[in-house]
Formats: sequence, structure tokens, C-alpha cells
Amino acid sequence: MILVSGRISAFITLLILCGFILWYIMEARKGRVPKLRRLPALEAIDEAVGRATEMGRPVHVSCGSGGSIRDEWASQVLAGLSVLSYVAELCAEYDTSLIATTPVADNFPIMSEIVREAYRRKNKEESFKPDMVVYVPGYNAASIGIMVERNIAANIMVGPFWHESVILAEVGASLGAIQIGGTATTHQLPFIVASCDYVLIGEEMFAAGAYLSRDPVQIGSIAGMDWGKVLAILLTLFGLLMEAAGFSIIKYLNM
Amino acid sequence: MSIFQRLGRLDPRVFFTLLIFAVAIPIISPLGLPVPITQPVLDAYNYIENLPEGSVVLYSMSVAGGGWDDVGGGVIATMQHLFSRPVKIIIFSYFADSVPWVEYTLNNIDKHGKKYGEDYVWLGYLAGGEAMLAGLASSIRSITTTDAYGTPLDNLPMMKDIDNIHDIDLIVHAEISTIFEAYLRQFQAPYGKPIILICPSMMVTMYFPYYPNQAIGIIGGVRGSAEYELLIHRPGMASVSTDTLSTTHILIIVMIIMGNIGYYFERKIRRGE
Amino acid sequence: MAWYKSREFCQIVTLIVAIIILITYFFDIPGGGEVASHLQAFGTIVSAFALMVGVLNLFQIHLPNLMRKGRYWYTSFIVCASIILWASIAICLGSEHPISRTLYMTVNYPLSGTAYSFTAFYITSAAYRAFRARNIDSFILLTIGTLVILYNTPIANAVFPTFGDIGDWIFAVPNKAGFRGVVIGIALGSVAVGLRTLLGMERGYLRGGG
Amino acid sequence: MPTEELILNLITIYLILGLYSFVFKDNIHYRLVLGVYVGSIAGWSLALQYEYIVRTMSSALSKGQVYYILALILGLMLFFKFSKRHLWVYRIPIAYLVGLGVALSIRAIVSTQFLQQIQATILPIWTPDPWTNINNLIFIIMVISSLWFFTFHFEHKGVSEKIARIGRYTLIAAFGAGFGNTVMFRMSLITGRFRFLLSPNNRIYTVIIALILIVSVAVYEQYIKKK
Repeated sequence: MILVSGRISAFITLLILCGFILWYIMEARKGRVPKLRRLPALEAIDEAVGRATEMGRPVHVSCGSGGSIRDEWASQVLAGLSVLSYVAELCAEYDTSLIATTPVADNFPIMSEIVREAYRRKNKEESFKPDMVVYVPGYNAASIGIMVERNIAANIMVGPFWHESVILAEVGASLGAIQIGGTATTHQLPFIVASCDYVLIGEEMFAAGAYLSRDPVQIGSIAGMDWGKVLAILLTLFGLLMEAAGFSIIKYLNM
Repeated sequence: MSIFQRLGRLDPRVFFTLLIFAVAIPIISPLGLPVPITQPVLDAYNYIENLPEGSVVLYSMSVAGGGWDDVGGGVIATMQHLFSRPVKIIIFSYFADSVPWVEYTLNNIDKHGKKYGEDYVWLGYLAGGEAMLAGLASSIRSITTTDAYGTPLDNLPMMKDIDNIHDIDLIVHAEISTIFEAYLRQFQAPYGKPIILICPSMMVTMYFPYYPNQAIGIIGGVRGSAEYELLIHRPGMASVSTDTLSTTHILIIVMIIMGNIGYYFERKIRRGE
Repeated sequence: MAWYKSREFCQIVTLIVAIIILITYFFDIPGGGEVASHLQAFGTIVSAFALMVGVLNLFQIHLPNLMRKGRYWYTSFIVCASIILWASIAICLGSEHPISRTLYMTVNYPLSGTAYSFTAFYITSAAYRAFRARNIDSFILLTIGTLVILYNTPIANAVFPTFGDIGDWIFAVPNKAGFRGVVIGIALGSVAVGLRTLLGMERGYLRGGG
Repeated sequence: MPTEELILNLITIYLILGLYSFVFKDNIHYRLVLGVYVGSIAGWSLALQYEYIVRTMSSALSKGQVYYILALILGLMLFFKFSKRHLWVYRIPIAYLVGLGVALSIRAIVSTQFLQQIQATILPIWTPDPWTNINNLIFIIMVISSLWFFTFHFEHKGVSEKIARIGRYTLIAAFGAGFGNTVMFRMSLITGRFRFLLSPNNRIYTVIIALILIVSVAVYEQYIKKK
């Protein structure tokens, strides 16, 4: 059993990154919980659901407008699902009506399971309705129809988004909803940033699940990611120095 | 409320209407505004123009309905260019939706006497996502043993000696979604094969970091397509659309200015209170 | 509770599948690639069934609405009817049949193109709302955004060629640098979410909260 | 234009205009067309997926890969979503999909989105051309600072805060560029639709249908109000 050439450095790096994360998780288990910077977008979720409750209008959650749980977008979908789980719990607690939409059939059953689970945790399983989670083909035109029809008060969109992001966000704005957006599909980030009230930019959304759980062990995993960034910065600087000394490290990165 | 203040609080429907006019007018009477040529498009053109005789090109036609208007011009233009060169072309689709568009493209180009089966092959829609691409690189026959029409690949003269990525000299990939990175992972990173990318204009910013090391040329959206149409001297659907780009973009600039004037006066009055 | 009904069992399924895919990618195991591609093909088949579940959900929502003549009952009726019509035509005749093709070209293609281009409308209103010089952040957004819009305007480019140079610089330097930072961060975030999911710690997936 | 083509074109024009009407007002035509849109996509993809299952299964079985039956069973297990008692069954295929997705999303990302990106950032800053050097230097600083901006655990104070701020501005500049560039894509899509609507053959019908839509919406809303 040998490593495939061209993937050796990637494998080693993956192990190092996992090592960072696991190290911090273990530290957190020992009670040394790292401090995190505030993420206003996540703190705004409570505010958004609270306002929707006061107004008696529903909360809309979207876990992406494409990208399935079974392909390379999975990590973004999972990040969206963790936000959905949190919002569903809040909605169950305050008896706020919730509507979660997805155009991706693969994600639909798991979203529905997550919402049901959140209601069960708050002992409100009887309030869970199958129409809380809706499969919406033709998302770009149909989701806004649902948003207008239900007159939503909060629009939370975290997940892999394509061109639909700006449509959803603008219609949400025209309804006067509080909007929280987050995505790691880079070409949609500009719209989320421009038209939402609160944003999770790229990597921040991956921290969402851990951040919202307030579970020290998961928070540890976020601190682990930071060392990955330090590794990237150091590698760049080291590469530059070596390059100046006439020695190229590039081929080792491609090993 | 003053007129200036009102500029900052316009009903969106006002500019929806203006937008319709900005799009419609150049379509009804074309203005014929000029288009300068950019480097990524020129690189793609030069690479295809200098392909040695007998090269094999794998053409991934993964464009579907929604984005056809943006990248269709580039697809037709590159396909036309390839057909005018002495190369062999293998076409496949990553998405089922792209199938009608492949046929549409092949019907709308001058084939320069190229014969099906000898000079080009259409494999049809190949399911399986990224795993399919990986399979295609190791052996085309592990993914499909027939072409789109059900003819076994071994009965097609040009496919006799072609089976894996090492037999292929260039990959042209046209897409409207974001699957290009999968192509990099499966074709470019492990085997170092050159890829030319045809993508919607909005994806250009996202994919620009990959140019020129990983993607040797990028044809982005209507504008890149119009440039390519100019390069091969066949103005087509993209060239028609470039006029509306000018008018709509100017409309947006005007609106941004109006929004800012409105905002400026609004703030001035609020400060005065 | 029987062991196969437990969440831990699901967790183990996830872990095993993921490990097989990862190991066969990084290690050169004879036949490994084949196993991985079969596993992925299984995934595509399962997701084909997921689509059917999704369509059943559409019926689950629209049929009751139609029965009780709720709001927009006519939409519900058309949804159900067109699903049945399209599916039966395309299944019975095959999606390549001329009638299915005509149906696709008359309805599906223009509608999806139209729905895609909805963005054109909303992008104008987004530009109008967001591009205002409120503070330094939005000033940068406004300036760079406007310059790039001008760069993309064929006529502005032809009249003032400098826009081309400025635009090229924006794409080559700040745009590329910013997105590179984002992309590297996303890679790290994905690894973290993936690891948490495999360890059964990610909140979203089949796990209790907190 | 032959009659069939005319009828098909009229249908298409109605569908396009009906869908567009939403941007001005939520109305009955939008709701009607929406039904067709949702239903046709769902029905069409249902058929494609059905074809896909049949094709994959028959090709697998013909190759003697009997274990593909497992995939079929796994797929069918999803239907237990509609059962209250045996809900656990449908978690298994989901677990399978998640495992697949997680592995696929992390396995190549380290190479393409981490190592290769770092590699592309190691740019020469001592070339004979001073302009390239300056650009490369600015570029490297911007990449590093935008990475720093994303750190969650390290405190942003003093120099660290300044670096993070450069990172923030870089990101915003990148988003501005991204926004500006997307405008073009969207405009080219709307142009495609309008080229169809306003093509010499269709122009007149487009105007007529648009007028009919406006009048009918107005009349219908009056009728609803009276009721």
C-alpha cells in the first residue's frame, strides 16, 4: 500500500490539519477552552427569530440553492444544516412558524429529519408539520413565491448558493425581513455581502455549527483551523525566502 | 421631501421598467459598439490555432438551458474553430440537460468535411459526477462502451487507439455551474493536461486565480464569446448581445449615482435636524 | 432499541464510507479506485430515489391544498398535473423522443432561462441599495464595483482604454488575492466540518444539539 | 411561420411574460406559470432519474455486477421517510450519502484549494521589472492579511488588528469586483430572453400578450376586491 504520487503532500497536509483540530479538541476536553472572536451574524439569529415571533410571521431558512450532501459541496450543506438545526430549535421553543426550502432532492430528507429532531428535543414533536420543510424545484422563481405568500419576517440563508442568492435576498429585503446570509461559493459572496444585514463570509460559516452549539469541544475545533491559516502563511513566507535563496519548494507542494 | 432625497428612495419597479427598455432598444435597433480582445481569450485561441495535426481534444459540453445565452456563443465559436483544425474531437456532457445543446451546436457549425466516427465522436451524457471524470481519465471504456447513438466505441475508427487521458492533448470544458474544479482535480492536477475553460462571466472572478497556470485560457461569458467570435471572424449570438451590455451597464451606473445623490442629501438633512 | 436503529450505527456507516473513499484516493490499492467509483455510483442511484421522495413531498403539500381549495389551489393543481404529464410523456416516450424534446424546448428551457434572468432585475436593485458611500467599507465596494462595471461595458472600454488597465489590475491583484484568502479558508473550514461530522460532533447531522 | 410553431411560440411567450410579471407584482399569471415551472422541472427530472436508474441497473446487471441491487435497496429505504414507525430505516441511506459527501469534499480540497493556492502565492519579488515586483508584493500582503482576517481564536489588537483590517478591505474590494463582473452575466441572460421575445416574428405577439396580461390582472384584482 503506497501513496499515490501527486497526492503525498496533500495527504500529509490533511493529516497535519486534522492534527491541529484534534489537538485543540483534546485541549478543550481537558477544560482549556479557547476564546473566540464574536460572529455578529450568528448572534443575530436569535434576534431575527425573536422579531419574527413578535410579529407573528414565519422564519425562512434556506440551506443553499444547489449542492448536494453527497458531493463536494457537502461541507457547505452541513454548515447550513447546523444553522437550520439551531433555528428550528428556537422556533420550536417560541412556537414561531418555520419554513425551510431546498431545491436539492438529496438534502430534502435530511433537512426534514433535522427539523423534526429539533422539535423532538424541545418536546414539541406534535407541532412538527411535514410542510415545514419543502422541496422546491425551480428554486429561483418558486422560492420567492413562497417567501411572499408566507410574508416572512426573517430570512436565513446559509449554504452553497448560486445565482438565486441575490433574488432571495432582494425579495427578502422588499418584505422588510432581517436577513442573515452565509456562503462559501465565492462568486455569490459579493451579493450576500451587498444585500444581507448580517453575513458569514466563507470560512466563518463553517464555524457556525461549532459556535452555535456552545460546546467547548467543538469550539476547540475552530481554534484548530486557525493554526491551519498560520501554516498557510508560514509556508508562503518560507517559500518566498527559499525562492530568494534560489531553492524552490514548489515541487514539494505538488509531490 | 426634496427631489434629490426622493432619488434615494425609488421604488425598484421604476428601474425594472428602465431595465426592460435598456435591453429592448439595442435588440430592436443594433448599435454596433466595438469590443476589445483580452489576453485569456487570445491564449485559448492561440492554443487551439497551434495544436499539431492529429491532436485529440476532449470537449466537455456541460452547458444547460439557463446559461446558454451567456456561454453558447463561446461554445459554438470554439467548436467551430476546432472543426476547422486538423484535430479529432471527443464530445461528452456532464449534465443530462446539456444533450440537446450539443446537437444544436453541431447543427449550427460548418463541419469542414469532418466525418462522424472518423474525426469526431459524441459520447452523450455521462452520469456519475466527479467519479465519472476520474473514470474517464483512467479509461473511457470503463465509463461507456458505446457512443450516444449506441454504436460500440470499438466500431468507430477514431476511437481505436484512444482510451485514456494520455491519448488526449487538450481538454475544452464549457460549463454554467461550478464543476470546473472537479476537472482540475481529475485531469489537470494528476496528469497535467491543458484545459481551456468556457464559463459564465460571473465565474471569471472565481476562476481567475487558476489562470494561466491551471487553465491555459478562459473564455468568460458573452464578452469572451464575442471576442472569440471576432477572432474566428464569425460574428454570432454573442456579438449581438454586446450592445445591450453597454446600455444596461450604463443604466446601472446611472442608478448607482442617483442612489448616492439621494443618500447624500438624505444624510445632509438628517444632520441638519 | 436494536443496535441497527441507533444513531451510532448511522454514524459508523458514514465513517466507513468516508474512510473507503479517502483511502482509495490517497493510497494506491489494487482495485481501490473501482470500489470508490462503485460507491459513488451507488450514491447517484440513491439520490435519484431522493428526487422521487422530493416529488412525493410536492404531492404531499399540494394535494391537500387542492382538496381544501386553499390559497393558490390552482397552482397546486397545475403542479400536480404537470408533474404527471411531463413524467409520463418523458418516461413512456423517452427523453430523447421528438415530443419530449419539443416539450422541453417550449416550456423547460425558456422558463429556466427566464427564472435565471430574474437576477438581472434584482441585481439592479441590489446595486442601487448596496452601492452607497456610507462608510469606508461600502466606499471601497462602490468604487471597485463601479470600476469593474465600467471595465465590462464595451463602450466605456472603447472610449477610455484606461478602464481596461485598471480593470485588469483589479482582477489580477485585489480580486485574486481576496478570493485566494477566502478559498484557502474554505479548504480549512471544509476539513474541520468534515472531521467534526465523521467524529459525530457536527450539530447539523443526525445529532442532538448542544 | 407554420401554425404549430406559432402556437408553441405563443405558449412560450406567455410563460416568459407570466413569470417576469412577478417582479412588478405577485399576480395570478405568475402563480399559474409557477405551477407549470415547478411541475415541469419535477416531472422532467423524475423521468431523467428514472431513465438513469434503469440504464445504470441494466448495464450493471448485464456486466454481472449483482451488488448494484444493494444501491437499489438503499434508494428504496429512503421511502421510509413517510413511515412513522420505521423512520430509522431511512437514516441509513442518508448516512451513506453524508459519508460520501464528506469524503469527496475534503479529499481533493487540500491539494486544489490549499497547497496549489499557496504555491501560486509564492511569486517572485525580485524580477528586473519593478512594476511586477510591486504588484506581487502587494498581492502577497493582501493574501496573507485576508487569511489573517479569518482567524477566530487569535486576538486582533495592535499590529494584528491592522493586518486584519487590510485583509478586510482586500475582501471587500474582491467582492466589489465580483459584483461588478456578475452584472454582465445576468444582463446577457436577460438579453437572451428578450432576443426571443423581440425577434421580428414574435414582437407583435409579445406586445399583445403583455397587454392582455396587464388588463386581465387589473380586471381580476377588481373582481377579487368586489367579492
